[in-house]
Amino acid sequence: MERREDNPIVSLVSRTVSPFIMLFALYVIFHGHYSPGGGFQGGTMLAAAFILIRLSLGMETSQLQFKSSWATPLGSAGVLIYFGTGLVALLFGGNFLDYGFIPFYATVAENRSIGILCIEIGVAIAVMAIMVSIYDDLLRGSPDD
Amino acid sequence: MIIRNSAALIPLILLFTAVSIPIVALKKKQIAFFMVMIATSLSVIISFYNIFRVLKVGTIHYHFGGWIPPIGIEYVLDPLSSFICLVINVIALLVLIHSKKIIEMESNIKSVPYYALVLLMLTGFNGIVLTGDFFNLYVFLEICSLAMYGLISVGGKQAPVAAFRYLIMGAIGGSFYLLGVGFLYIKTGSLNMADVRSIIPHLYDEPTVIVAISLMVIGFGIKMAVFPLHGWLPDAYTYAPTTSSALIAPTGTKIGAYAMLRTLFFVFGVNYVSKTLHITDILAWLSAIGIIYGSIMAIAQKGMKRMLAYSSVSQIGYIGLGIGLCNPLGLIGAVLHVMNHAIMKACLFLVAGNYRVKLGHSNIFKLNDNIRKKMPWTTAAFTVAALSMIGIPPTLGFFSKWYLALGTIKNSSWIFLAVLLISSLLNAVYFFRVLEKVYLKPMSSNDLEEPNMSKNSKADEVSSSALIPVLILSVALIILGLLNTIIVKGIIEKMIPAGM
Amino acid sequence: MINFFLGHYGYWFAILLMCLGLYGAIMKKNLIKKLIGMTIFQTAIIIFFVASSSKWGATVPIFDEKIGVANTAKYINPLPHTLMLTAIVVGVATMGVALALVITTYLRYKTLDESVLLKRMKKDNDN
Amino acid sequence: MNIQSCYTSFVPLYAILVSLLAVPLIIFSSKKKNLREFWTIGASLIKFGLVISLIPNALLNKTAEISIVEISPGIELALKADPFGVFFALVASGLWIFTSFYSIGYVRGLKDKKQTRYFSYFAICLSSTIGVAFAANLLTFVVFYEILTIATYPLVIHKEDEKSIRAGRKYLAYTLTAGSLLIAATALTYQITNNLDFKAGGMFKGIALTPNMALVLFLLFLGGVGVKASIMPLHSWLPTAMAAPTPVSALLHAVAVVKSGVFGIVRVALFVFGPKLMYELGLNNILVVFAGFTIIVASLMALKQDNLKRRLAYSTISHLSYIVLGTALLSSSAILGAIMHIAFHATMKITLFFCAGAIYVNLHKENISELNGVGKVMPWTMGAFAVGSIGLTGIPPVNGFVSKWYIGLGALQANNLIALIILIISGLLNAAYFFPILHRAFFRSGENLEGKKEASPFMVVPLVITAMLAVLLGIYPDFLFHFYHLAAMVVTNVLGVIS
Repeated sequence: MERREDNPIVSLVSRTVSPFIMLFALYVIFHGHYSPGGGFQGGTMLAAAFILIRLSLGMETSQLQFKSSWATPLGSAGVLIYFGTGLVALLFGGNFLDYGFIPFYATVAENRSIGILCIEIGVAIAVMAIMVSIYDDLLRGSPDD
Repeated sequence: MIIRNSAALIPLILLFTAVSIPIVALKKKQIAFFMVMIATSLSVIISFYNIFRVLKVGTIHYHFGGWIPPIGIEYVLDPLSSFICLVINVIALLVLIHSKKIIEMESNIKSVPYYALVLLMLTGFNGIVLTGDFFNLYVFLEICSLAMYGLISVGGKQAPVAAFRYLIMGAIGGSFYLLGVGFLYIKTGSLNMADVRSIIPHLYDEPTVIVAISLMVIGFGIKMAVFPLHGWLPDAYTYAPTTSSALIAPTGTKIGAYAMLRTLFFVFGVNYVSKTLHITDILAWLSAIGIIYGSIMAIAQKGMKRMLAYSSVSQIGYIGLGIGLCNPLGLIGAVLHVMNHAIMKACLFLVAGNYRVKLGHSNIFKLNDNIRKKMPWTTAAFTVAALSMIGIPPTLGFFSKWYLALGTIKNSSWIFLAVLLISSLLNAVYFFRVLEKVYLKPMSSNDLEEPNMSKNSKADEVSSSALIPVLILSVALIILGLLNTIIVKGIIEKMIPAGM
Repeated sequence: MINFFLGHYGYWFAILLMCLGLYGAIMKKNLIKKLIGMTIFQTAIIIFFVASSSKWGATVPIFDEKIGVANTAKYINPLPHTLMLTAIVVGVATMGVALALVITTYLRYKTLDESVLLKRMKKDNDN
Repeated sequence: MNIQSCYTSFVPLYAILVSLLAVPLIIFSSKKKNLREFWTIGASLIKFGLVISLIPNALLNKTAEISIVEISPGIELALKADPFGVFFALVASGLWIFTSFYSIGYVRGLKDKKQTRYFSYFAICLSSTIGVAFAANLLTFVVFYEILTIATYPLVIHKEDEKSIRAGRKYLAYTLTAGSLLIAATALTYQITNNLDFKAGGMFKGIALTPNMALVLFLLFLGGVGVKASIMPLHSWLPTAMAAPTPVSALLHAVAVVKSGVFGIVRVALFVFGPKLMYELGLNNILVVFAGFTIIVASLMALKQDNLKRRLAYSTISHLSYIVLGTALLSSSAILGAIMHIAFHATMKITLFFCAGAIYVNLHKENISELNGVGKVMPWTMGAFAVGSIGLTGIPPVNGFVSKWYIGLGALQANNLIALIILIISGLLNAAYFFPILHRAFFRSGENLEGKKEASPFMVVPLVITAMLAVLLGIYPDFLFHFYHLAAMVVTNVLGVIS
């Protein structure tokens, strides 16, 4: 099958749609803790936006948007955000992931809210990076051939 | 802070290191190894600390996020979990020390992701052991399985196929378990093991519970590679790189055994699974068949790693048999054999690795007594581990078989006793086959030139980082054998579940 | 009896899918088909969980002022859904790893047919 | 009249550790031959001294006890120097000294390559034999018994040729199977009694044991220890294992290994089951049948062997069953004779093996048909050989007569005429397979013997001493080591408990 990377309709549509997907993804992420949604769902949507660009514009162009080599460190960073939130709670006298102990606000409820938000953001970043990374790795194939 | 959180610290440290490795070691690859060393050493220290603390103050519960179970996820640190934790972490530390040189030699392994995967796998292992929540157990089971697929697939040319087959089996096993959890949840409305334990006696007559327990046992059986669900194991261990098989073989299948033990005896109750459902009987019979089958297949193998893999099938059978006997002595034997087999298998796989380093192969038929002259210490360690495998006193192998034998007699299961005895003879057959080659077969001129072996007859051992773990493991087999009562009385007898 | 069958149609569907998936994972020769079978199997379990938590006349477990907090029977149990979210993530990760393995296998052996693959592997072992 | 009493003493432990500690010394001085052999000799002398130091107390029926470490809940790795243990330890450690000297001559005479391995495994074997002797309970016994099995393997395959490797395989197949049976029997006993300590007169006292269970248990034990004691039909590893170097055959297959097996049978019969239970359940009859069969058949098979060492091996098989037979008769004189035969057969048989080895090293002759005229070239060696053969046939004044006499008396005591007849026939058969050798050596003229001389003094002196020892013990059985008193002590302990 012939590869066509410069189909104007496909590229235009995907370039137009992609930011809106991202925006919606962010909405899903930031409202995850009091309405349906959250890090996983939002992260997947975010990844979908990136993968859409990769699909339509090809690997080389899309590297400008999101470099493949960033994916793994970014995924790790996402997990570290999640982990760090738990660790802060642990350091301030709670159990691991006991957001009530995060010393941002005065009340436990507010702290819990901000804590779960941090978690959702971390999860979203990790999921996004890993989804993109899976896509890239599959596309590239095995490195030894 | 450390004291308060010690129950949860091990998986946290391992996970933290695992995810920071790809960032920290981005520029400098050597850092990865040191991070792994620090993380595993810390987890060994904490494991020791935990076990002493548990023995002093009793079971420790740790509630994640401060949520009280059955709503929140809890970690339970009791004698059983802390003991298995300790075994896993110590073995992992020793194998990883050994891995330093080996990883450098294996060309197709990138050390940074490899070490990250190793730590993820260890996170999974420790998580499975510590968790007191059925679904959390599933998550950790999948984490460690995924890491294991990765670790296996970086081996030789056939490794991805072996890993793929393991993946299919493993994923189906995990799904079976999840389905079992689903059934259990429908009936009990809880995922917390202690909570389920308190509810389940009222539901003993429910078919749903019986279905749940069967599905869970099948799931664990696949992870544990109990006969006839062992199909994935020989290929996976054979084609995996040496370090991976040395990490996975001693610990990976034990995790399945642990989960089985925990679920059957500590959640469903001893009398229920043995007297009412007879699941333990089935397990014992399958294990007995597996013991004989594994030993016979091991005799038929050419490569040392494949031989060891089949021997793993047989040794898992011992653990399954010990669980299936369903009496205190059998349990002692099974738990002691978990430790014993972990030490022996790690030692044997590391020796196979050392041979590969020097010879470029570990084909039994190509071995000759040159290798003993060149690598006297490695070969001596192999001998000790082999003797332990056969069950010669005073090595640990003898004593775990001793307890298992006592257990079979207690149940008057003479066939199992015969199986135990016959299998140790079969073990002797395939290990003395190797020992004979290594000690007695003179080097003939048409033997292949050994690539990494110096030509003179002087000793040419592997480097000390590859040798010391092997020696520690083999010496441990003898010392722990003589001191097994301390472990049995001090720890294992405390983990015998109620009603046994 | 009829009610029993019709009333549990979600479960029957899950069981059907499960059998289908298991058949695919075990019997199919092509590795990709095996993988598809495995994924169907996992999906069946997800459906099973979701079906188990379904409830007529109840709504999503998000606080609704019309229903109130005390009337818990009007909410669906959120736990199975949350669990399945994790299970989906696990499934995706498994599939990612599996696809990577399949691709590597294909690049090395130029086939995805299991019987051919085994033959070629055997040849490698003999060498 | 005799009260058994115990005291804690580290001497039995030291006796085991001495030769074990010698092993690293032997290995690290592998380059310096004299130093290496100094360690061997030193260890053997110290060990012998330690064992001798236990005799006075053993004669007063005071047992030295030491428990080292608990190896299974309720069961300790414990040592106990009771009279019977001291008796066996005395035999093993005493003959180790001679064997050490002899080995030096033998391996040097053959310019053997792997001498270090040889001496170190030898030391390990001795440690485990002493461990078997002093084992205070069945599990300790099993531990040392299995170590002995494994430590002997490298000695059996010492020559590393096809034949000895095959012999090694056969040896392992037999002994490891036996080890498994022994473990099973031990585990079974533990389940029944909850206690594994050897007790003079039996450990099943006061415990209901169904006859079937007792029979199964006894057969398991018999399979376990019977292989090393080479009771027919479990004997065939022993002649094959004669592929080993002669000192190994001498010490291990005439003294340590097979004697551990026989020692095990006596322990099982008298200290596990006890004479009373054996008699009540008729278990001793099983032993009598096996032993009688073995005595006769092994002697007949010895007749047709041409290889000297193989003939000696069959003779060993037959004589081991004397001990079993004596034990099985369960009368006081028979047990006394049986126990004494452990020591006396050892002295005689080791002499014979030493002679065979000396002939092999000196003249490179292995077969009896080649031995014409050897007596004239090697008078000391063949003289000692004559003493040994006369003793085994049971002619005074050599010690073999004494033990046979007591066993015969015991047969009469037990009203067992068949046993007596077996003894008489086997005496004749012994004469039939030993005396032709002497006839060839002394009364026929040999070829190609010009210029040959007696073997090296390292070899001749030990064998002459053991031969003299055999005579001295025949004239005065209590000579130096109180063999008679120790054996009598065992008998009173074992049978005294009954009355």
